[in-house]
Amino acid sequence: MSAFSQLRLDGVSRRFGGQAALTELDLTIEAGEFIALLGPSGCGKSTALNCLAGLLPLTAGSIWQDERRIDTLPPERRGFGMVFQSYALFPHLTVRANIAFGLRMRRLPKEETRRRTEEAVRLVRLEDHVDKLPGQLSGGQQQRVAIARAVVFEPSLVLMDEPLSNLDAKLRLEMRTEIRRLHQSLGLTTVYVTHDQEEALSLADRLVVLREGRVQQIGSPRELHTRPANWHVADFMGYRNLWRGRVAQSDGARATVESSGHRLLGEVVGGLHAGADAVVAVRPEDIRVDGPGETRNAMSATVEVVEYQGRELAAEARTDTGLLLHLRTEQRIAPGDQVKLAVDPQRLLVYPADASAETDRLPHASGATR
Amino acid sequence: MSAFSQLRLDGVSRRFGGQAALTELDLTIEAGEFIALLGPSGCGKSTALNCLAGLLPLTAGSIWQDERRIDTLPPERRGFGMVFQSYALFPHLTVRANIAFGLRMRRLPKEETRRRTEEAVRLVRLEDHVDKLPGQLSGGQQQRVAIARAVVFEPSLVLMDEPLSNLDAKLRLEMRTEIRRLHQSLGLTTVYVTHDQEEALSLADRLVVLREGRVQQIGSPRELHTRPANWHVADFMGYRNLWRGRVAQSDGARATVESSGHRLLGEVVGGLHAGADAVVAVRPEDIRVDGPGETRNAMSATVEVVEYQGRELAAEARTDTGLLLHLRTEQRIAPGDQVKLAVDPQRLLVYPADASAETDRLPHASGATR
Amino acid sequence: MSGAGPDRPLAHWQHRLAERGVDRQLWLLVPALVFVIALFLYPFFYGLTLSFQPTKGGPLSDYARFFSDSYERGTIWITLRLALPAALLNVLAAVPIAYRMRGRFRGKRLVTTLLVVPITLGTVLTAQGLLNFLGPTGWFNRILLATSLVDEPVRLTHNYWGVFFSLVITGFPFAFLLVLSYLSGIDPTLERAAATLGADWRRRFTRITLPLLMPGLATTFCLTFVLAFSVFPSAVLVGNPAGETRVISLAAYQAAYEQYDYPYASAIAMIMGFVELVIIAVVLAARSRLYTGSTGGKG
Amino acid sequence: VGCGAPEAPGDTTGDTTGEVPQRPGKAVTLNVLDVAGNLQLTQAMIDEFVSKNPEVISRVTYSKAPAPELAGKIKAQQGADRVDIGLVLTGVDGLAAGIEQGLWIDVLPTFQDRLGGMRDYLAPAAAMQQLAGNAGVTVTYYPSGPLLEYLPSRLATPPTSADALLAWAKANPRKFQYARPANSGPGRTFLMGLPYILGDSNPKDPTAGWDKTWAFLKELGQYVDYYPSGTTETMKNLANGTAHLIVSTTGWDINPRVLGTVPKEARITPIDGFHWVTDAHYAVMPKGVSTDTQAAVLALLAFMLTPEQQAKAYDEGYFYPGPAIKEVQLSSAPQKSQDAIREFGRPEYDALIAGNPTEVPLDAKSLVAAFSRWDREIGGGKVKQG
Amino acid sequence: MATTTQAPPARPPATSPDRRRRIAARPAAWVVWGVVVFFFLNLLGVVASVLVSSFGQRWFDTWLPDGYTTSWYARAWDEFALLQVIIVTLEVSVLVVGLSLVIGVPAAYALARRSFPGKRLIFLVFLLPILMPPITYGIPLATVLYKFGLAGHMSGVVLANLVPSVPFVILTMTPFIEQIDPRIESAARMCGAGLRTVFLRVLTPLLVPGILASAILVLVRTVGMFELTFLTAGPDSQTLVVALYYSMSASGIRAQQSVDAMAVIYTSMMLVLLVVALRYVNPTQLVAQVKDEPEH
Ligand SMILES: Nc1ncnc2c1ncn2[C@@H]1O[C@H](COP(=O)(O)OP(=O)(O)OP(=O)(O)O)[C@@H](O)[C@H]1O
Ligand SMILES: Nc1ncnc2c1ncn2[C@@H]1O[C@H](COP(=O)(O)OP(=O)(O)OP(=O)(O)O)[C@@H](O)[C@H]1O
Ligand SMILES: NCCCCNCCCN
Ligand SMILES: [Mg+2]
Ligand SMILES: [Mg+2]
Repeated sequence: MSAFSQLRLDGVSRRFGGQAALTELDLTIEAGEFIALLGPSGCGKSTALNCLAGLLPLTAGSIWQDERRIDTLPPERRGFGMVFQSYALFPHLTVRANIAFGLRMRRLPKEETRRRTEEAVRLVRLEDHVDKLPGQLSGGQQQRVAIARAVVFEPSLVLMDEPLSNLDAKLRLEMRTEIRRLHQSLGLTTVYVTHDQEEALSLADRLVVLREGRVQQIGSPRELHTRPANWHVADFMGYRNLWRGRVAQSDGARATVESSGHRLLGEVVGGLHAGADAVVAVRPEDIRVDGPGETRNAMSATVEVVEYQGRELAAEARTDTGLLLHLRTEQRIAPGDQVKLAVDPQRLLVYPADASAETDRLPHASGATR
Repeated sequence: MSAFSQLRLDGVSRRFGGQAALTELDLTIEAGEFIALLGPSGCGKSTALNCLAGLLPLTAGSIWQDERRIDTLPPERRGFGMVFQSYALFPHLTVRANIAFGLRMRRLPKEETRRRTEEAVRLVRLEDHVDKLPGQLSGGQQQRVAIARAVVFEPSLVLMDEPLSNLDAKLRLEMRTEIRRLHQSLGLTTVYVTHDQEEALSLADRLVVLREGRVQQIGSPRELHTRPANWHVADFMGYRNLWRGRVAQSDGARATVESSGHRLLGEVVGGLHAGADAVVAVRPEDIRVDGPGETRNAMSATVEVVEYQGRELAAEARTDTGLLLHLRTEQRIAPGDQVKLAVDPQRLLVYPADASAETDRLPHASGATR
Repeated sequence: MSGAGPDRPLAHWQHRLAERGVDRQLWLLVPALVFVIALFLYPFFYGLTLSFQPTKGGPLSDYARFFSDSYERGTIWITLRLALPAALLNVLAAVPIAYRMRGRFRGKRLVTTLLVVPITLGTVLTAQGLLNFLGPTGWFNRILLATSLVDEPVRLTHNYWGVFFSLVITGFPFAFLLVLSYLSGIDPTLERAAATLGADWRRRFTRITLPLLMPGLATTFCLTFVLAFSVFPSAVLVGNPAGETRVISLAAYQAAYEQYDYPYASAIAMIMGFVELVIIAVVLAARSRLYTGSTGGKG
Repeated sequence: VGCGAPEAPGDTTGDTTGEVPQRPGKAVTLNVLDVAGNLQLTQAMIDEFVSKNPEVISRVTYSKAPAPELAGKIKAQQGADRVDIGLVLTGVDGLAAGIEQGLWIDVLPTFQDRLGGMRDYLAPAAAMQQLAGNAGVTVTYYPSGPLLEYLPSRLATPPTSADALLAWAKANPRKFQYARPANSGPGRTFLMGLPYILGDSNPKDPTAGWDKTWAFLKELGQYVDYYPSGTTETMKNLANGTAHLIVSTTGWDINPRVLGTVPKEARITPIDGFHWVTDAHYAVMPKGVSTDTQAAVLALLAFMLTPEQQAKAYDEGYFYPGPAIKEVQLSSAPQKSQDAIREFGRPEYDALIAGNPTEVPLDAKSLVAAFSRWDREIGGGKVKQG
Repeated sequence: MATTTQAPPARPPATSPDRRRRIAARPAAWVVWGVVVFFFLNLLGVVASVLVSSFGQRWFDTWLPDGYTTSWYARAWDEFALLQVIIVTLEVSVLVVGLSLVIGVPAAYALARRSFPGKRLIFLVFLLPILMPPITYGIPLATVLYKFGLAGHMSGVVLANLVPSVPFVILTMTPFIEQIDPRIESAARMCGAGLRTVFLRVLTPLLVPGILASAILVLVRTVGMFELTFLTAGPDSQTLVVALYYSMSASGIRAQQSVDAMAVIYTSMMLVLLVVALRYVNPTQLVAQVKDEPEH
């Protein structure tokens, strides 16, 4: 309904009984932005979205649309569109009527309702199914109805809760493009929940990473990808190789980390002084498989498992010091091969170890990877 | 319950009213195999699974477990486990009771039920949520309960309908490993529906690709990946670049295809003679961005769109002849750059054009990609 | 068995039946059917035959007697005039109240219980209470007189209204209980989805909740209507049984128990059942065109 | 109580048609069904018999039910050949219904000699016995009404003739009440008594002989607010002032005042020229009870028709006076009865009973016709008026 | 997790979601609650007037009775041997409710889930016993039951009362079952649950509100069913309603108060049954409780 120039979440929190599902979320969304909420299962993404939509009352904090406080408005007066994780299609209405629902509520002229509904149906490729009831659709078809229903009335803000999770790769890519196109051409503002980093990275202007109901990092896709703010975010963003070590040397920007025998150079994220406990994070695809001659920032290892994944191979290799590393490579390696594994210092991130139980569970160089 | 050495689907078909959802599925599953059913949304994957489970009566065909015909048995007498696409958790039971349900049905001793339930809870990382009701869980948590519930009683055959679609990448990878581990260590036979090719490729021993209710191809991951049986499967398997052309020369195994100006060499799949209509298929990641000097199997093009996707870039480039190509590269290119795009002949597949409406919608070299 | 021939095996006969909806689950109907057939159908056909064996005249003469006598025939209209509005009111009033009772709030259980409790009153207590309370010297009229709202007691008993009130008091909690329970089976997420699509509470109700509730409402209406249509003791006690509340069951009762003319009583009862059946058939026919599947709440 | 294996009810076993012995072969269990409120008067008699004759009746059970459904119940049992009700206590209505349907055993003349008390019936009780034909045995009797009842505080001088009643009702609209005759003893007594008061051509023929009565009732009806569905309601209305003048009977006059539901100071007045339309309760045996039970019931009835037992029928004025046979003095009634009658009874009743003729009520068919006509023309007439 | 945070004072507190809801729906709620309160006040008057009267010695044209007594209850208690009658009533109603659910719910399930040839006819067969007044079939039914030695004691009363109760359960339960997602059942069957177990472990808990509602309604109808009970009862198996109807409409003299007392006894007994039922199960319980709006 009312367009806006800024949407501000101010300390938004939500508890369920004793359990905090979302804690003090501060976030300012500019009109036209595409924000992705990212985080592990159960971290509070859907909760945040529901609070924004007005479906869950806040237990603390406020939400402002420009100068207007909106967290006291009921959902229908906020004029946001939403795609539910569970679809929440109206079981008694056909696909067409489900999609047209939002337009009907806005009392658009019949003709326009019809036209825009047809358009949305085409958008989600459901031309052959318009007269079916939701119960007669496949999972992916249902999800597409939910998407069409949420965007067809061109709401000022669209909230999407894992809208593509049940679609196949091809369709997901196509729908992704459509969502991005819609977002731009209709001038929507979008908040998008996904568990798929690639989706988040490719769609969003800014990413918000949550963990246990708290914001870990807000930033552009590139920032998130290359510079996760702490090792948990790194873990989530695909830095599958994580291990503990001790800082041998540090100049503030780069540090050498020692862990049972290896000394590896990497980029420091957060403050670290020599002697401190550190966590090292490396993506599988950033580990190069080099010839046995290579020594700079390298470890020798034995390939243990190789999995075929199309052009690339996913492999696991154990270093001589017992550390299990995940890697991806186009080289044809086989279990039992002796390899040198090297990492560019810019690709090896060094974080201060925090005092969490999870940190304790990370391997020291001599231990099994989780 | 009863283990078996072979499960045979013989012309299994299912219609809904007038519409065929699954047509004549023939498939023999060996004990211990991991089969993935793959295909676009609405192609009949869930239908096939439901027929196998006994939840949908067949409209034709039969299912045999060794020499025993089982398509007439009710689901509970088949002894299969199943993960539903919509979770279908028991809303009135806690997580623990949901998971223990199958064990209770088998009247296992209390102690064993408890132990195996705890184990399954740990497996899906829900230790903190065992006493919640499904309505109190996030989407991903619900999905994990569904998985645990289906495997906890170690059924002879496990059917999984997109069991990981609501999990984040990290958890999905972990669960994938767990599913594979379970499959092997418990000696399960698994039929797995997914829309995620990578998941299918990495998990399954054999893939079954469906399209509009019909089997398109059955084969190993490598076969599917490198040699899709027809251009539709190629399309689905990630060959995003598809265009039509005419065979200029062919020796049966290799062919040169001409389409408005370009002549490209590729591998023939299916029979093709010179002069025939053909469809060319290339994966985005198989297009190399070369210096302007390269000429073998190459096209010159202008970069139009570049999308950041972690280490790689996803880009779209338009050839001089107007063909829009998707590619992925690690090279830093930017919109407007002039590039040469080359494809190895082994990576360029040439299919006979079938007479479908979809074929007509493919671009000729001079046309917009779909 | 059709078995696996050399060609494509046909679907098993069980599947062919299953496709038409016939499978072993239909055995579940058997106990109830056996029960009804054994204990109801025979007695019922006995009554039906009896109605065609009048004490005098041809097989249909008791029916003819009923319809040719305006005093008797009129009971159909009298009964409908009571039962239809009462059943409608009960169902319609139950809906908004039950709708209010969703969600959670303090005291909900108490209010629910209070609303359901009148179900225990029974016709006799209700009738006695109405006579005592609404009667000319009852508290209701006393209050009206004391506050000078009227200068003569209002006649609320021994007429149409007395019976109507009694039908509401005994029928409402019944309807409420059913509607409330049916309502609790509808997934609240659906209404929330409608809210995000811009539907205010009114349209959420009319477009989503109500259609999903309709099948339940239809059933509730049928049951309340049947109860109201067979109203008997209260029509005698708080109504005017010789006049404006001479309902059809009273006519049947008098035939059976005052005139001991069982065939005629059976004929009247058959007519009574037929009228009900017509109304219910209309409602159920409408119901069968409604959506009656899962409403999400429990799945 | 299990519902699995049915324990055979006492009476279904044994011979039902043969010779009825003087005493049952072995003591029986007797199930008594009361549809007339008669047990109020006779339960003490039955109990006494059972305690004195355990070898005849070992156990007795009582059930009570409204009269109209009685016939159906007996029919159901007889249809199945399992009659377990040994004795029914009923008013004229239930008796007649059963006679018409052929439900009752003919006690007379077969067992006349076993029931010596029947020879001592009061004259009007003997007339009531005629009504029962051979099926029933009169156990209690009362002259009934019609009488008018009023509270002197509200109505100083009641009308005492039919015309005066009409005039009074006209002057005091909605203050005169009687209950729907089909549901009310006083109501039907009033209906059946009017032809005598008005001098109708044939008081026994409501269809052709009651012209004055119907005309009177119709006119009276204009001033009647509504016809309650039971006598209790008219009594309540009298007590609370909604009605000032109602129709009553001897029993309905005394007993409610004993109970306190009508003020003690209420008075009655007869209407000039009235005849008592008498009433009685009967004992009947359904066909199909065993000969042993028949024997036991006959012994019991003989016992109940002795003067000592009949004295219990005075009760608290419920069916005043109550005894069906001659020479039963109040002084031999239980003390409680004597006290109640002494306080709430009316000395004038002796004279009224002695000084006015008694009439038996209409036979069942005529009564149904009268009710039906009353319902249509008098009761139903109210609707059209508004 | 980190230490608990306290909201800084500058943060505006969340408005009470409670109030928000009320504002949104104020006029409608107002009307609804107003009507409810008015209904209750009158209902209270209706009930209280009977209750007061049943304890009243004499109550003529006044606000309250002249004096109070419990003698009406004592009389009723003795006259009808009410202890025995109440026990029988309880036994009959529990049996009828239990059996009609056991027989009716499975049939309702089949009718809700399947469409098969002849369904309409079967539906009609189940509808008729509810439509037809017991006058039509009561006497022949009782005859049949007597013939097989079933009437005359409790089994007859129970069987006769089941005739309208079973269809009643079927009719009320069908919509409830329709509401439940069939996939839940599929899931149970995939876990190895046979139909019986699906019923006991999965459907029954989900159907609790419906089962409770229809159980209560069957209970009310059974306790109040005069004809069929009377026709099939023996001397030891009369239920309260027979006594109540007798006290209300038998010929003979009966104080208004004693009818009131009987009515109060009748109602109290039903109330006890209802309250016991409600104690164990909440009719409004949402199975997917937490999908419901959270408690504020
Ligand atoms: N009950 C039904 N009535 C009518 N059509 C149905 C019914 N169930 C499924 N279909 C149709 O059958 C086709 C196959 O459905 P199915 O659920 O097997 O798809 P799927 O491959 O699992 O898709 P997805 O990946 O989207 O879940 C779809 O086109 C669907 O619309
Ligand atoms: N109604 C509720 N009662 C109690 N706890 C709840 C409730 N709803 C959610 N939670 C809990 O709050 C946490 C956050 O849930 P939320 O649905 O926001 O997760 P999510 O980030 O969307 O996860 P997913 O990716 O798995 O959908 C979870 O741990 C969940 O168990
Ligand atoms: N006057 C006898 C009253 C008997 C009550 N019958 C009740 C019928 C209810 N349908
Ligand atoms: Mg979620
Ligand atoms: Mg599916």
